[in-house]
Amino acid sequence: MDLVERTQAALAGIFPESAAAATPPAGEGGQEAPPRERGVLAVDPARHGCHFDVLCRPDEVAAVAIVLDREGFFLETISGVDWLDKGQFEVVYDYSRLGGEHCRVMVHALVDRGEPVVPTISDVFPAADWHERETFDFYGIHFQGHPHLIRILLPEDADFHPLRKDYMP
Amino acid sequence: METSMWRALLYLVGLLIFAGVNAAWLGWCERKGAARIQRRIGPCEAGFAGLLQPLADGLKLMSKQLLVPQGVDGIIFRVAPVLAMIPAITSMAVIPFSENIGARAMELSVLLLFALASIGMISILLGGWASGNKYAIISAARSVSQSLAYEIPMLLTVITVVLISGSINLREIAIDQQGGFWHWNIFRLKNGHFLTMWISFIIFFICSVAETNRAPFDMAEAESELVAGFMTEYSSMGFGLFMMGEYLNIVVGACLTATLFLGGWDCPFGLTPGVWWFVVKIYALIFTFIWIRWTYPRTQIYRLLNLSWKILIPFSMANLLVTAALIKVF
Amino acid sequence: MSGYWSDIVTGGKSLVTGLAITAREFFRPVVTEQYPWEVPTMTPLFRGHIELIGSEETGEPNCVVCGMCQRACPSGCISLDGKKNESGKGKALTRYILDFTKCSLCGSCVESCNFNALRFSRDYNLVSFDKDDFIMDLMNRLEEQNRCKR
Amino acid sequence: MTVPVHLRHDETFVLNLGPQHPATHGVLRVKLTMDGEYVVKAEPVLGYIHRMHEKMAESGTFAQFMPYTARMDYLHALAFNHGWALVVEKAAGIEVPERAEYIRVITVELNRIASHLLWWAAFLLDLGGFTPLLYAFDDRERIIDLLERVTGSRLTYCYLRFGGVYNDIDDEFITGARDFIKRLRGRLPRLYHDLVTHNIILIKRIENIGFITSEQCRRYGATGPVARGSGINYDIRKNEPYSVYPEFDFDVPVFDEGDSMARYMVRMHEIEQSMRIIEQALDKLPGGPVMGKAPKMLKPEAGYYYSAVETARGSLGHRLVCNGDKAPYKLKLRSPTFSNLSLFGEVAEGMMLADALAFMGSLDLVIPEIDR
Repeated sequence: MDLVERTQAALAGIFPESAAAATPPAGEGGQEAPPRERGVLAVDPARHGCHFDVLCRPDEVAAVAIVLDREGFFLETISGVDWLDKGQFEVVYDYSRLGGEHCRVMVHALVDRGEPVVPTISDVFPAADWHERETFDFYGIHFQGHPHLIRILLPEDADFHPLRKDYMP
Repeated sequence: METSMWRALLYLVGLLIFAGVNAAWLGWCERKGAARIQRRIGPCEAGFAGLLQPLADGLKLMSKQLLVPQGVDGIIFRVAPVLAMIPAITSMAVIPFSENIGARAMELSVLLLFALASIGMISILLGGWASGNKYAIISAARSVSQSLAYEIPMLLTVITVVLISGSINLREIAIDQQGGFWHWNIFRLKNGHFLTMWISFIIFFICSVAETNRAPFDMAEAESELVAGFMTEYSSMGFGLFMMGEYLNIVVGACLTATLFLGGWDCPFGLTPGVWWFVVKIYALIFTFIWIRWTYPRTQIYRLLNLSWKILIPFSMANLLVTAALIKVF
Repeated sequence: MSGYWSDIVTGGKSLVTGLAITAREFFRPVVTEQYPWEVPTMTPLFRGHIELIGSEETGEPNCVVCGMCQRACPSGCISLDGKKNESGKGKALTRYILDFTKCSLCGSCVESCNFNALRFSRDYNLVSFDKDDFIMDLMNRLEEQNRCKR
Repeated sequence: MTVPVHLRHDETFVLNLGPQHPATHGVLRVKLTMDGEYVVKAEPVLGYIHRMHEKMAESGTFAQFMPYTARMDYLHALAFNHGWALVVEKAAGIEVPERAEYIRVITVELNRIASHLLWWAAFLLDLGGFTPLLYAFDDRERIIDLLERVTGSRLTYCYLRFGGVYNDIDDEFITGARDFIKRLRGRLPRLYHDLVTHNIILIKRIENIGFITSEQCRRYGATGPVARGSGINYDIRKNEPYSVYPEFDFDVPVFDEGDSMARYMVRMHEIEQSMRIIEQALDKLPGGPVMGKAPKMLKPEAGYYYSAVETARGSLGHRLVCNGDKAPYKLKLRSPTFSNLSLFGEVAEGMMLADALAFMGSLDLVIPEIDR
């Protein structure tokens, strides 16, 4: 079983109820598609740059991270997205493999804009420590369980989150 | 009484001029030398070939404010740079420049020189300590351990020279080496001392590089780790005095090496001994100091101590034993 | 113990090699240029700040005030104004201000220009104590260049 | 050299390394808790040159962000140009002519050599050797002169365009590049290696200093020469080929030791490999246009796009989120040294100050890229 299949199987294990449904044609990972069920979606890496697009609930983020950690992935980055008109924040995790077979996985979760709380994965990947601090810094998303969630790039006395779409300097 | 008074005054003025010129223009030499090694031109704007650069630098330093930061130990902070200069100038008094030129031919001149050299280390310790700066304190601590480690092999190698010459008077050590390079301590043919003395020379030279805090052993200054080490808080001529003290220490180190190992004022071919040979030797040695500094990266403090305790001290001890044996045998 | 001796031997050799290399470099010619006395040749593509191109005959700017450069600029350092031509066709430039303090010399403005109205100047000696000196009126500059040409 | 924990004392002091410090190459600040000369805890404090490039990207068009990319990693600016061009071309489906791809590879690799040379110089400066700095600058200056011929700027290039490059290369550039490679091939062993790499002081200084295991690399997401120095064979140019890299024959230098010397050797070998790539690219350089068809105003389809390139410091990722507008809805830059530096705290623990700084130098930090 090659890596891509193995990864898909491992990820599908987290979403038992939607595992069977999550195989629409590749290349449909856009957010304009009708609201998607959470689950694993295989996308065209040549177009979107990753093999799997995993949408999950915020509380499943850590579970996905543990699975990917077991499969030998590393965390590339964490980014926040502010969907102002939907009233939601999105946290996007990018995973990749260090050497060997190549596979990229994008994991994203939507949280309510009013109360943005996502569990931390810094206990799984220490790399997430700084990336989560950065996302907190720019979006004000709280990563529950983070050991040291303070501002990283902005001055410690800043009282704004500049990448929120409603932030006006 | 009358003549000795004039003599003392003459030597005082002469030595001060010698020290001042060296302290100023060695900086120029260093910058030019470094520039040529790095294929640059170096100072070239102030005067012909930038020769007036030291004056310009001096003027600049003097026109700056002598900043004494809050919380420093005021007296020690001010005394330290002076303490860096004075021993270096004082030790020049016992250096025999030629058979007849030399302020004072003391019987114990080698001993005096090493006593004064240790004061140089104390100036770094005091300057670093008084600054109340963490970098400066680390630098002070480093400089003490470095000095301790390197004075031992240095003195051990000097003992070999003293054994051969049978004197601890620099002038007599030099006179003992007259008559061509095969009489110099480093190549001494008599009694087969050339077998060990070149090792002594190398050890002594490494130690004098370390003693003068020059790269690759500039642990106390270490600009990429400790900013400027003990000099971090010094501005204006406080800094200037430390720099001048450093150059004067180099001059003293070179004079000592030339006298102990390279026959002092002796001509290599046994022809025309004189002060000019001494000058040629010390400047060749000083150039080597500069050359080494601009060739190697800096070493690490524990590597430096390892080098001393694990390589230099065993070697110099073995050397001492062999030299003593050679003297006994022949 | 063998490491001890080989360290001393190979280490000593490497140190001597290093000294030999710096000694070799010591006697080779310098590679630096003494800037104010020697000026390096400038590449044809050198990007200075932008300037207006005047037409060959009249010396009037080629600019038709389309505003493409203004829109292309990532840092918003170009501001320009124009008025209707007397002939009623097209527009003539009346004001072209470059705020060089914001310019990042990316050249997007020159690239976006379809009317051969902008180019890079070859000034590199830009020094001033006053920030306002770098808010340049390019119309004035063009007039001055025209005067010099005459 | 590390000391066992039980040998340390209770009295510690805090040493502020930076933001103004000769060894941090910019405005990085590291809060060091020291016990004498031993580092007990190291905590990098970032953000002193933070400029919020991600917000700038959102507030302009796609093309308007191109000049800013070069301001992040000013040492390997063309790779940042390349990364941004790649992700936007991927999103908007723009084709790039073959000649432009070759020119991109040639200039990016030249820039990579320049970056490694400058790292070498700065690393030696960290270790207190000043002369190598100027030898490396001599060579680097020649690269910059070459790149200035085609790009028009010397450091912060804005050379790549969506669908091609800004300017074609000429014969003078090609002969210049060949001459330069010939020159550097001669100088690498006789000057760089003989003067520095084989020098016993340097070897003793960086060997066995700053061990990073491959597992640490994975957990912290370290890439580039840092990962390759820890035995991880990971180079995006090979593992996830982009542009025309698959057409060239080059090796990925991997060293298993994981110490600072391994990272040093990886970079020195990468210079050689980059020269090989450039030579092959110059030999195979096809004709044709350097600019393909690209719409003036880009409006990529809504969606998530990710693209990675290999810069001199590791994997640079762009996470682009589009909503069909003419501006990026969200751009996240995954800068390589941000992740590489996050290792520092864990690895530097127990080191001596000078070793910690040598280790930091071996990570090849470019602060504007960390802070973005």
